[in-house]
Formats: sequence, C-alpha cells, structure tokens
Amino acid sequence: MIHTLGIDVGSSAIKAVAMKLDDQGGGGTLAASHVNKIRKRSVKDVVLQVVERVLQEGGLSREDITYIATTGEGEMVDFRNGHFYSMTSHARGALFLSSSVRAVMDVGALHARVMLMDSRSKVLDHRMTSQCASGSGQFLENISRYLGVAVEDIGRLSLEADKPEMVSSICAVLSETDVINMVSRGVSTPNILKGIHLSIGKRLINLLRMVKAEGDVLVTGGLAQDAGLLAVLQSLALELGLKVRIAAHPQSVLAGAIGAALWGGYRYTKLKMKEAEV
Amino acid sequence: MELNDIVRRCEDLYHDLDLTSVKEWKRRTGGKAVGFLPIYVPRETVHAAGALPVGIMGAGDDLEIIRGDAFYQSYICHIPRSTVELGLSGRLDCLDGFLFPAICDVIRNLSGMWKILFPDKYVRYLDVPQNFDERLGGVFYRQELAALFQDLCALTGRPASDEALRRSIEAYNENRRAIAELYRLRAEEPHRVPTYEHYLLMRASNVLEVTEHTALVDAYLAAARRENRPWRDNIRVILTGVFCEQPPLGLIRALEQSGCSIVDDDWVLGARYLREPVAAEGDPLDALVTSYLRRGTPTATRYIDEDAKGEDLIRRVRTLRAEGVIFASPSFCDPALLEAPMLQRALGAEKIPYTAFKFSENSGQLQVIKEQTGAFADSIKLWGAA
Amino acid sequence: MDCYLGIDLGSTTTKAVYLDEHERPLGRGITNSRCNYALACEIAGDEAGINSRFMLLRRRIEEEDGARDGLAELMKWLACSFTFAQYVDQLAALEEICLEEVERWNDAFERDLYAKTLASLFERMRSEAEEMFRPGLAARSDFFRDIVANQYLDHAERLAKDGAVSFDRLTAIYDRAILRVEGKNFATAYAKHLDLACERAVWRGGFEPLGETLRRAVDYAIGVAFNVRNTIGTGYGRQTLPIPKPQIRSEILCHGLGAHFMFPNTRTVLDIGGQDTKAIQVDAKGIAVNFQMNDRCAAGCGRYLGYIADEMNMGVHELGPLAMKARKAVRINSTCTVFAGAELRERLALGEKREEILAGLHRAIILRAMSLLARSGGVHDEFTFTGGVAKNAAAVTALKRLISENYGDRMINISPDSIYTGAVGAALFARRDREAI
Amino acid sequence: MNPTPAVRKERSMELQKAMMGEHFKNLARAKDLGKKVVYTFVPGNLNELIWTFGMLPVHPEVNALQIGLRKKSGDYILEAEKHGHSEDVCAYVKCDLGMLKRGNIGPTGEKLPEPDLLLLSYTGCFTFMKWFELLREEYRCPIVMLHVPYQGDGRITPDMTAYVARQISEKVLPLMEKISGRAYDPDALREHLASSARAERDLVAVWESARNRPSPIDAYFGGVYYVGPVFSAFRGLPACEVFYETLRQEVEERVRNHEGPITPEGPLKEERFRLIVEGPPCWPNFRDLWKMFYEEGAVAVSSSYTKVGGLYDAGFRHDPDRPLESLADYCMGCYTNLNLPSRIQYLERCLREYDADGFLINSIKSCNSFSAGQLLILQELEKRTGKPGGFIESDLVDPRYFSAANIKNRLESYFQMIKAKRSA
Ligand SMILES: Nc1ncnc2c1ncn2[C@@H]1O[C@H](COP(=O)(O)OP(=O)(O)O)[C@@H](O)[C@H]1O
Ligand SMILES: Nc1ncnc2c1ncn2[C@@H]1O[C@H](COP(=O)(O)OP(=O)(O)O)[C@@H](O)[C@H]1O
Ligand code: SF4
Ligand code: SF4
Ligand code: SF4
Repeated sequence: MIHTLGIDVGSSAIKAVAMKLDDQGGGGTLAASHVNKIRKRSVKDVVLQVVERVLQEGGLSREDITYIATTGEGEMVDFRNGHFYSMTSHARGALFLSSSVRAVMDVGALHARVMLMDSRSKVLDHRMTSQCASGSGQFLENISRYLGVAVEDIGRLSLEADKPEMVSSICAVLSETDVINMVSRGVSTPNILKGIHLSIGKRLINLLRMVKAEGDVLVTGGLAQDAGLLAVLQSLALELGLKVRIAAHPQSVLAGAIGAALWGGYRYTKLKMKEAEV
Repeated sequence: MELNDIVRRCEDLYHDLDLTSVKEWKRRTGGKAVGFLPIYVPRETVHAAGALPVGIMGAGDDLEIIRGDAFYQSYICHIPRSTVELGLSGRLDCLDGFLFPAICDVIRNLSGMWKILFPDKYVRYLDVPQNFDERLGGVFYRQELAALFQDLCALTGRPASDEALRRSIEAYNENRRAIAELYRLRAEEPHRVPTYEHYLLMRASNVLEVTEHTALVDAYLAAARRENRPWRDNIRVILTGVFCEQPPLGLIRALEQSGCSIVDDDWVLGARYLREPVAAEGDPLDALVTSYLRRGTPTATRYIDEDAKGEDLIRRVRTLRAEGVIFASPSFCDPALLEAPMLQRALGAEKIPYTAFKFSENSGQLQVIKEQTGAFADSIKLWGAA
Repeated sequence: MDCYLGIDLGSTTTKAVYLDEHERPLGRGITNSRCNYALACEIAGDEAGINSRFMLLRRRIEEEDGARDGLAELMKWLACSFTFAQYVDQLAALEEICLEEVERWNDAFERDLYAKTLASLFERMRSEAEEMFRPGLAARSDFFRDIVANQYLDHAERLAKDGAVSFDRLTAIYDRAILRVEGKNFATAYAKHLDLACERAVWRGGFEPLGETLRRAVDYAIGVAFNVRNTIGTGYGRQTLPIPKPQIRSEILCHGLGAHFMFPNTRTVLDIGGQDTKAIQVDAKGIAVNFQMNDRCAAGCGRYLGYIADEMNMGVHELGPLAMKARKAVRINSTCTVFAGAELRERLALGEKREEILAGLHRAIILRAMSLLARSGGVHDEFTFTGGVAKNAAAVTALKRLISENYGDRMINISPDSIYTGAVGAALFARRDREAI
Repeated sequence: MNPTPAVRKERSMELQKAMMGEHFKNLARAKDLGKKVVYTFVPGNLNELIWTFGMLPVHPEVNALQIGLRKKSGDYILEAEKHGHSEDVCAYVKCDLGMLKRGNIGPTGEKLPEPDLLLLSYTGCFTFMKWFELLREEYRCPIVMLHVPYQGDGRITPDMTAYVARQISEKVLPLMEKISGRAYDPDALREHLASSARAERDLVAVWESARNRPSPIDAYFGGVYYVGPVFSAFRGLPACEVFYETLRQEVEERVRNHEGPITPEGPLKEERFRLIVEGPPCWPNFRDLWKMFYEEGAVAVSSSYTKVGGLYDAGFRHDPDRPLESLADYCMGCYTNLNLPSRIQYLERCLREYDADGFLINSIKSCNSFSAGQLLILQELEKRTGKPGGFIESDLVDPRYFSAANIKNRLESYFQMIKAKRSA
C-alpha cells in the first residue's frame, strides 16, 4: 500500500488530497483532503498550510508519501515529484469520482474548459475559454461581492429566481454596471444571479457542444459547488437537445488534486518497475 | 565555432529589429537590400541582381505596436501591424525595395498600403500562380519572374544575366542542402537540436547572405554533433500552421518545456519551400518556374484540389515517426485556420493524435497553451500510441 | 439668473456644468452614477447649482469688499463646512437605514446586539467627522460612499475584534444601506447646509471680522434662482436621460468642444473614462472630425484601474502616486482586466515590486490608448487629455513619454477639471442651440 | 443577391422575386430536368458561360447572405464551428458549410442540388480558394479553378488577360463540355455577352441617377437589391435585361418627381446626408442598420460593395467581340481585385462625382479582402478630400459581431459631426 499526494494549485484556491493506493498504483481511496482560498496570500505559504492539514487529517507524515504530484499552476511547487497538466488530472479525477463519465467540464476562477475523454480518462478533445474572464468564477464572485452575497449562497439564491434578467455586456467587468442598474431598478438578487448563471451557462454549453459530448458529464472545479449554475446547465442542455447528463460530485472541486495523486501513483509504480528491470 | 557563439549570433540577429546586420552588409558590399514577406519568394532573383534578400517576419514580441495599430482592426492578424510599425519607425529604411508574395488578402492589401506609405521605394506584389500547369501557370509565372528580375536589376544597376542566376541557384541549392541536414539531425536526435536553437538558426536565413548562412548551419551541425546533451522524455510532434506570422520565442520554448519535441515544422518555410535542388543548367527562370510548380511544399496558401496536403502530412508523420501533430495558427489567419480542419480530418482518419491552438506573435500569456500542449504530451506519454 | 446646463451621464460618474449667458462657467457638480440615472442627473445638477452659488457668493464678496487676503482661505472653510453639514445629514440617514436593516431580523438577541453596536459605531464616526472636514486635508474622494466606507469599515473591524459581532455581517448591513442612502438627494437641502456652513466657517475658521459680509453674500447666493434656458445631455447613459432626443448630443462632440473650450488650440483629444476610451481629432473650432473608441471590453479603461485598486485594497486615487515611485515598468501580458488582476497577484507572489507592477499596468492602459489615437489620425498639437484617468499622475507620465517618443514634441494639456470636459461641451451646445433657435 | 424586397413593392422588385423563385424551383428540380449544376462565386463569375452550356449556377455566397437575412446564419456558423472551424475565420464560409451539414436546405426552403461541377473563378479573395477546397472535400465532384491575377500594379496587362483567357479555353471549356455533354457554342456565348452588356448599361444609368438631389436611389441598402440579378444567376439572360430596363424607368420616374429613395418604411422624406459607403453590409441586421440611416435622412449615393460583381460604372462592359478576353477582364476588374491605391482612387472619385458629405466604412470582421487596409483608406480619403469619414464594425453574417448600441452610438456621433461641420 502506498500514499500519494495531489496538489492542485489554482488561481484562487489550493486543493490537496492524500490518496491510498495498492502497491501496483491501482485502486485508490481518498485518505484526506483540504481546500484553502489564496486570498492575496503567498501561494507557497498556502500550499504548505494545505499540505500540512491534509497530512494531519490523514494521520500521515511526509515520509509516508511516496509521490507528490502537482497540477494546475503547480510547476512552481519545488517539493513535487512530478507535474501533470490540468486536463490530464481533471479527467482522471473525474473518472475516479464517477466511472461512467465521458466528458468533464472544469470551471474555476479564471478558466473554463471542457474535455472529452474515453473510458480510461484519456483526453480526446477539449475546448477552453480564451483570455477573457467572461465565463468563469471570478466574474460570479465579483458580482456576488457587489450584491453582498457569500459565494456559498449563490447557488441557493439563484434557484429561487422567478424572472431572471440577463446582463447585456459580455465583459465580466462591464457587466458590473449592468448589475448596478438592475439593483437600482429593484431586480431581485436571485434574478440577477440566475441571469449571470445563464450567461455563463450559455458559454459553457457551447464548449460542450463543440466537443460533441454525449453521455455523462461531470462538472469539476470550484463552480461545481454552485447548484444554481448546475441547474442552468442542465436546463440549457435539455433545451438544446444535447444527449448529456450533467452532474457534479460533492468532491468535484478536488478532481484535479485527486487525478494528480492517482497519476502520481501510476508513474511511481512504473518507475519502480523500470528500476527493477535495470 | 562554438555552439554558444553560433546561438548567440543568431539571437542577436533575431532581436536586431534595426537591421544593423543588413546595413553593415550594404556598407561592406555597396549593394542594395530588398525585403520580402513570408512565405516564398524566389530569392535567387534578388541575389542574382546583386541585392541582399531580407526576410521580414514581423517583430515578435520585441516591439510595442503604436502606429501599426492605426492601420488594422482588432480582427486582423498581428504580423502586418508590426511590419507597418517597423516601416513607419524607420527600421526598414535600409531596404531599397519590398516584395509582397501572394499569400493571403492581408499581405496582398499590404502591398498597396506600402505603395502609399513609402512612395519612394520599389514595391512589387508577386503573383505566384495557383494554376500549376506549365503551359498556363508556368507561362504566367515566367513572365512575372522575368519582369521581377528586370526590375531588380534596374534597381541595382546590374545587367540581368542568366549566368548570375545560375550561380545564385547553386548557392541556394547549397543552402537547401545544409538546411535539410539540420532537419534530418533534429528529426533523428531531437535532444541534440533544441527547438529554440533550431528556430533561431532558421531565422538567421532571413538576414544573412546565403553562403554565410550555409556556413553557419554547417558549423552548427558540426558543433551540435559534438555536444553531449541529455536525452529528454518528450513526445515527437510535427508543428504546422506557422508559415507566416511567427510564434514568439517564449512560445517556442514553452512547447519543448511542456514535453513536445518538434521534429518538423513550417516556420521560415520559404528557406526550404522548394523540396529539391533547382536545376542549375538550362534556362534559369524556367528552372525556378518548374521547381515552383512541381516541387513546392503543399502548404495552406497553395491551392490544391486533391487530398495531397493531408497525404503529405501523414507521410511526414510516418517517416519522421512523429507521435502527434500540433496545429498552431495565428489568430485570425484565414489560410491556416481554414486549412486545419481538412488536415485534421485526414489525421483523424489515420488515428494520428493532434491538438490545436491559436497564438499571435506577441502572445504574452502562454499558460493556456502550455497547459494544452502539456496535456497533449501527457496523454501520449501515459497512453502510448493507443 | 439665466443659465445653461450640460450633463454628462458617465458610466461611473455623472457630471453637470452650468454656464452663464456669456459662456462663462458658473459651477459644476459630480456624483457617482451608481444609483439610478435620473437621480444621478438630478444630484449632479443640484450640486452644480450649489457650486454656482459658491461662485456667485465669492464674486459678491469681492464686489462688496474688494479682493482681499484670506478670501481664498475663507472659501475653503466654507466649502469644507458645507460638505461637513451635508455629511452629517448623510451619516444620520445611513445610521437610520442601517438600524432599519437590523430591525428586520428575527433573532431578538442579535437584533439588540447589532443595534447597540451600530449606535456606538455611528457615535464614533460622528465624533471623528468634525476633524475630517478641515481645510487643507486632502479628501480621499468626492463621494460620500467612499469617504464613509473607510470610516465605517475601520470601526467595524475594531468593534468586531473581540468576536462578539461579525465583521462580515456589519459589512453586509452597510452594503445594503449605502445603496439606499445613495438613492436620496441631499443637495436639495442646500440652503440649510449653507447656513450651517456659514456659521461654522465664521466661528471655527476665525473669520469673525468678515462675518457680516459673508452672511449677506450667503443670503444672496441662497436666494438666486437659476433659470435653466436649455439643457444638453451626453455621456455613456445619455439615451436614458429624461430629456427629448434633440437635446442629446454624442459624447464625441461634447468632449471635443469641451476640450476646445478649455484649451482653444486643441487638435487631438484623448478621453479615458470609466468604461470607454475615445480618441478624437477636432478642427480649429472644436468640432470633431474623426474619432475612434473602445467600448466593448474593460481592458484599458478607467474601470481597469478601479478593478486593480480593489484588488490591491487601495483607492483609485492612490494608484498613480504609488506607481510614480517605480524605477521601471514591468511588462504586463494580460489584456483582460480580470486576468491582469490575477497577473498582479501572481507577480506580487513572485516578489516583484508593487509600484513596478502598477507602473506596468498604467503603461498597458496608455498603450491601448495610443493605438486608438493612432487609429483616429495620430497626435497633433495641441493635445488635451480628459476624463477621470487624466487625474492619475502615473497614467499622465506614461502618456507623455509615449507621445514624445512616437510623435515628438507636443503641447500636452490637462485641466484639473478635465473630468468635466464632456459636461462643459454639452453646456456649450446648450447655449449655442438656444442661440440658434 | 436578392434580399427580401422592400415593403413598397416596385414592379422591378416583383420581377426579381419571380426570377429568383423560378431559379430556385429549377434548381430543386435540376436532376429531374436533367440539368447540370455548377457552384461558383459571385465576384468574377462566368455566368454567361454557364448558360451557354445550359447548366444552372449556384452561388454559395448568395445562399449565405440569404440565410443571414433570415437570421439563420448564427446557427449555421455554430454548426461549422462544431466541425472544427475557428471563430476567427470568414463567416460566409462557415455559414455555407453549416448549411451543407444541416442538409443543404436553400434559402427558399427547398433542398439545393449537389454540384456536378465546382467552378472556382477566384477573384479578389484568397478565402475563396479554401472555401472550394472545403467544398471539394464534401462533394468530391469535378472541380476547376481559374487563377485570376491581382491588379498588384493597378492595371490589367495583356499578359494577364491572355493567361486568364487561356485558362478558360484550355481548362474550363473542355471540362464544361464534358460535364454538360454539349459542345462549346461561341455564338451562344456572344449572344449572352451582348445581353449582359445591355443590362449593364441600364444598371450604370441607375447608379448615376444618384447624382441628382435628392438621390432617387440608395446605392448601398437599396443597391444590394439592384445588383441582385446582374451579380447572381441572371446576367446574360433576357429576363435580366427586362429587369434593368424596368428599374431604370422607375428610377427615372422618381428623378422627374424629385423623389428620394424608397426605404422599408416608404419613400425617404428628406435627404440630409449624402454618403459613400465602403464595405459589405451585415445581413442579419440589414434592416436595423438601414433604419439607423434613413431615420437620420442619410442616403448612400454610391458604394463599393455593389461593385464586387463588376465595376461597370468605371466603364467595363462584357464584349461579344472579345468573348473570352472580356470574361477574363471582367474577373480581374471586380472591386476587391483592385489594389489599395486604386480602391482609394475609386472612392475618391465617387465622393466627388456624387457630391457626398462624407464616407462611411462598414468594416467586416469576416472579410480580410475588404477590411485589411480600410483604416488607411479612411486616412487617405480624409486627407485627399477633406470630407469626414466614419467607421463602424460588424460582420456579414455572424450576428455575434453586431452590437446595435455600439454602431448607433458611432453613427449618431458621425452624423452629428457632419452637421456640426456644416454649420461651423
Ligand atoms: N459554492 C460555490 N458556489 C459558487 N461558486 C463557488 C463556490 N465555491 C467556489 N466557487 C468559485 O469557484 C472558483 C474557484 O474554483 P477553482 O476550481 O478552485 O479555481 P482555481 O483552480 O482557478 O483556483 C472561485 O471563483 C469561487 O468563487
Ligand atoms: N482622482 C482620481 N485619480 C485617479 N483616477 C481617477 C480619479 N478620479 C477618477 N479616476 C478614474 O476615472 C474613471 C472615471 O472617469 P470618468 O471620466 O468619470 O468616466 P465616465 O464618464 O465613464 O464615468 C474611474 O474609473 C477612475 O479610474
Ligand atoms: S471583455 Fe472584460 S472579461 Fe473579457 S477580456 Fe475584456 S475586460 Fe476581460
Ligand atoms: S498570418 Fe495568415 S492572415 Fe496574417 S498575413 Fe499571414 S497568412 Fe495572412
Ligand atoms: S473573405 Fe470576404 S470576399 Fe472572401 S469569401 Fe469571405 S466574405 Fe467573401
């Protein structure tokens, strides 16, 4: 039995997990996990904190870990053993969370991407947003900050909407003005939030359409926790007649970290086999 | 020459937006210099007229675009703005003429803009034929070349001589030979020829006199073979789409860092556009015409109404043992972006993996691209050929 | 008195200017556009009225008493006392609304606890206010929202320190309440505030000898009735202005004419506002002949700076001065405002200097403006820089450098009132249209 | 080029509608009628030749624009993007390919026949080449390409004409003979060419009527209706001649009555601005844009877009005495095949001859052929004529690039600028 660590260094939060694997690097159960927002702190410090927490929670020490894998912007974490690119790890993590999944929609603070994968989590195709923040979490976060809504409450509130109102600008920054106008016109917070969800949702569904996804789609990344966005995605998919079932997993936000940890285990055993050969 | 010296020399040339090396050459030889844009121009004609052909491939991310933007909307690729910026800032003043080959509408229109912006310079739009029948396109192209050669000789004051043309053809054949060797070495042992160095060496062909460039490549080859460089666990890829606007150096490096070794590419394509030596006997213009019609690279700007382009790419994948293809297209580049889906379908039918992204010559944010090519390399490494 | 009103309904701020019969500026007013547009216009207009009264008042004192030393000082006292009087009213309104918010809660204990906390919070704020409005202190902002937010958050943080009340809840109360306060127009009570201001200035500022003169002038100023003969509206939100279409003028024309009015030799105008950037070429009469604008993406506009300021927990006012301390500018790769925010964090984490990153960000904005300028036909002599961002020294420095590098020597004008350029242009059109009728 | 006719139905419009209806009906039944179908482009099309061989032409661009007008292009473009096409590239291509992928239902709701021949007479735009490579990939039918040299030096040399004419006679004709099963009949071609020339003469008279004040026509919005028959399937047919004769009479009638152009909301009351417009329109929002013009009393007295299928007002006519040569010259003479200095000269001439107040560029994201360099055109024209230029951006068929508020803002500012300039 071996333990590996997966660290997903995001632009807004650090996610880490410890995984327990068999000696062949297969199987795998989640031993411990932790997520912490960066909040303008030094990324390195937060990474260390998160790793400590995970070890503590899992009753592990550094020595117990056979492979530390990073993903996301983790190339700068100097104590890693290996790095896997986000798409590789999110696909693997998604497969771990739901074995039937054939496409992943990873929506984080600044990015959104959709990957099409096969039953072994090999990425077959993907689409992502360009250098414009109009379809990602930061956008939503800004608006919610303005509305005085905690990020955790966004989803719940959006579900209460009865007459959502769309923002007219595509720009994540300029939309704030629209929102301000809505507030002053007395549009309710749920309706505003759902409007934003719709605008983000449309972009995301479009990505899904472009990779021609079918079957089970798992939403990963921070926005997977947003029930309002999820509902919008589901209804948009239905409206457009896409043959997909979109869902999130309670541990979706950890998908990247989990995937990295699993790949770490795989590489570790492969390297050991090579060593044995020599 | 030591490897480091060669690389440094190429770096200097690459960053030399003021074309000091060209100015020096002019001072030294008293000759003229004639600029040209990608992809292909028959540099032999310029050379034979006694002028230095100077390839201009935009300005990478070395130049802030201020006036160039005055001429282009946001949805047009980047290379014409940096070219205009170079021109308007006086950096191209040492070029006595400028050739605009038929690549796409943007470059085509730029030729007219150049006439207006620089009325004192020799400007020519070079209409290469899209009809590859010798009796039709061939005749037309020969007329074009003859007129071009006449013009160039008038510019330099040299007589238009077949003998000079033949000598130039030989010099360029030598250069093609050296470049082919460079590509061969890289394809065989990619770790010996890092992408970054390879690229810079190719770029040097834009500004160096051809024999000097040939010598440089030969020296590099010798040095690279001597140098002990560690093997890298990278996948082998072919890069395509970069025939006109060039990716910034940072991007070229990022590809390798993210786990992809490039074993073939189409950057600085003009230097190896003709895939075989040009006949150095007989009528030299005819030889150039025939080479162009028969042995030109099947690239996006060449109209071919059969499956030849896909087949060519697949053949290169096979012979070079490439594990995948990377489509890098300049943003808003119609030729590259419209070609890609056709090639991709051809690759798909053969189950050859590929990935695609867009860039512009001044892309600063490489994270997304790196992420993508990294995942591409990951998937090939983790899943093997399957 | 007859006058002409120009209103510039911007995306972030609404500006109003009064001109008299001879095209002489009377007064100007500004408010943030956050509340509803109609109200923003009303407030800006009223503020411009107040400003005009100050102007008339000053003229009156000069006429009566001759220009004398100390008049400038007196006017400063009067101005800050006026703001103080308004502030006190606004603060009271804020307190009331905050309490109302708390009243609605179900949990009696919490309700009580927070009501008490708020009472003590506002008590502290009030006691500080007097000190905050003394002449010579640099105001952090023109807007109640910004001034009060600082004070409120400071105290809230302190009160929440022992853990009994939550800072986040206090901010949430504030966030709701401030919107409602901004929905009220305090400028209408100008007479009362001016009275109070007169008293405070005389007693606290030590202007007893001038007391009588001032009193008379104030009474006169309060009594002036403005007869607005024509209004022209312009700006980002001009379509929503409650005035007929013929009285609405494009921002391009207004900015051009406004800049020409301030600097008659102007040929090129650059306006960087909150949500758009405009490059305008004008002829010798100030009529726009060419323009380019960028209005779809927040990259390169004032909002970009606002966003960065939020990101760094600073006021927009403070960005420029900090960036000016930089010895070099870091090259910023992201064009998108949001990504630039992320890049900023990343670079800070990598240990790059705040001021150098900021310098880079300012340069990035100006580079975008340069490309618009180029597109509109270049930079001609004289050049006038307007809009809110013209108040930012680092942006100005970057602009000056780039202009001289690329266009050579150019006379570069920046008026301290540059933010009013559009409104001035509108007011001029208001008078000229009236004349034409 | 035959958008849905304007509200007030002129006889010419009825004629055009009938012609179009008939043509699409024939196309739908082409296989039953035993007619061969040729896909070809508008600029530089060899219509007369196609009719000479009794074949039926299909113009993918006309389909794309019709679909744009019906606001369906957005969907088709997304469809093409789903098949790997980039958001960045020409949306005309994507619209056409998207339509193909969705079953090739033409603008009239009937299925279009597959081509028996792809005839690429590639004029003024490199994207056409890629477009045909893509179509070939789909249809895998015979294809022939006519390389049309660019007027890089601003003129057509005899060598150029000979090159194109020889391509026609040695490449195009033999293939057409083979596919149609008919021998080439030079006399039939001459007849079609003569007919073309007559229609062209009347069209030019229509253009020139815009010199009147008020102008009886709008040469941009209205203009795209006027060029419908001569740009698309009908040039060289008697029906086309009838159409232009009728149109000319209608326009002359309006001149006599001092009437302005007809807009979707009836005749224009007052001509306040006379403009030259450069660049194609945006089809999905054609009406919206037009409205922004006529509401302000702005009339296009000439436009470059209506010259992409032939620069007749600059003197070109199809010529039965030089059949293949005049076809060659026609191909090389279309507006987008002019180099930039010639384009500027042409627009400058329009500005002066039609006594316009200014010029407006509608810069189209799709079309590099038009758009690359337009900003220089703007600067040069301003410099040379002193008249104000306006600049708006949109797309031919991609609705994502039309921002009504944005364009309205710019247009308003532009019109106010002209007015302020006038009164200053
Ligand atoms: N419960 C939630 N509802 C909505 N959004 C959430 C929720 N939790 C986190 N987020 C958003 O998710 C984003 C972070 O996602 P993550 O995948 O961690 O991004 P990154 O990897 O870029 O840091 C943030 O923008 C945050 O606002
Ligand atoms: N004192 C100041 N210092 C620096 N920047 C300022 C200052 N005042 C305003 N700004 C900037 O100006 C912008 C608003 O400009 P303004 O011309 O009022 O825009 P608009 O007309 O669109 O509302 C703000 O976004 C802010 O960045
Ligand atoms: S539109 Fe807004 S979100 Fe998009 S790039 Fe511009 S600033 Fe960023
Ligand atoms: S990058 Fe592409 S579109 Fe741009 S000039 Fe080159 S070939 Fe043309
Ligand atoms: S680029 Fe322009 S001319 Fe070419 S196909 Fe597209 S729209 Fe037509």
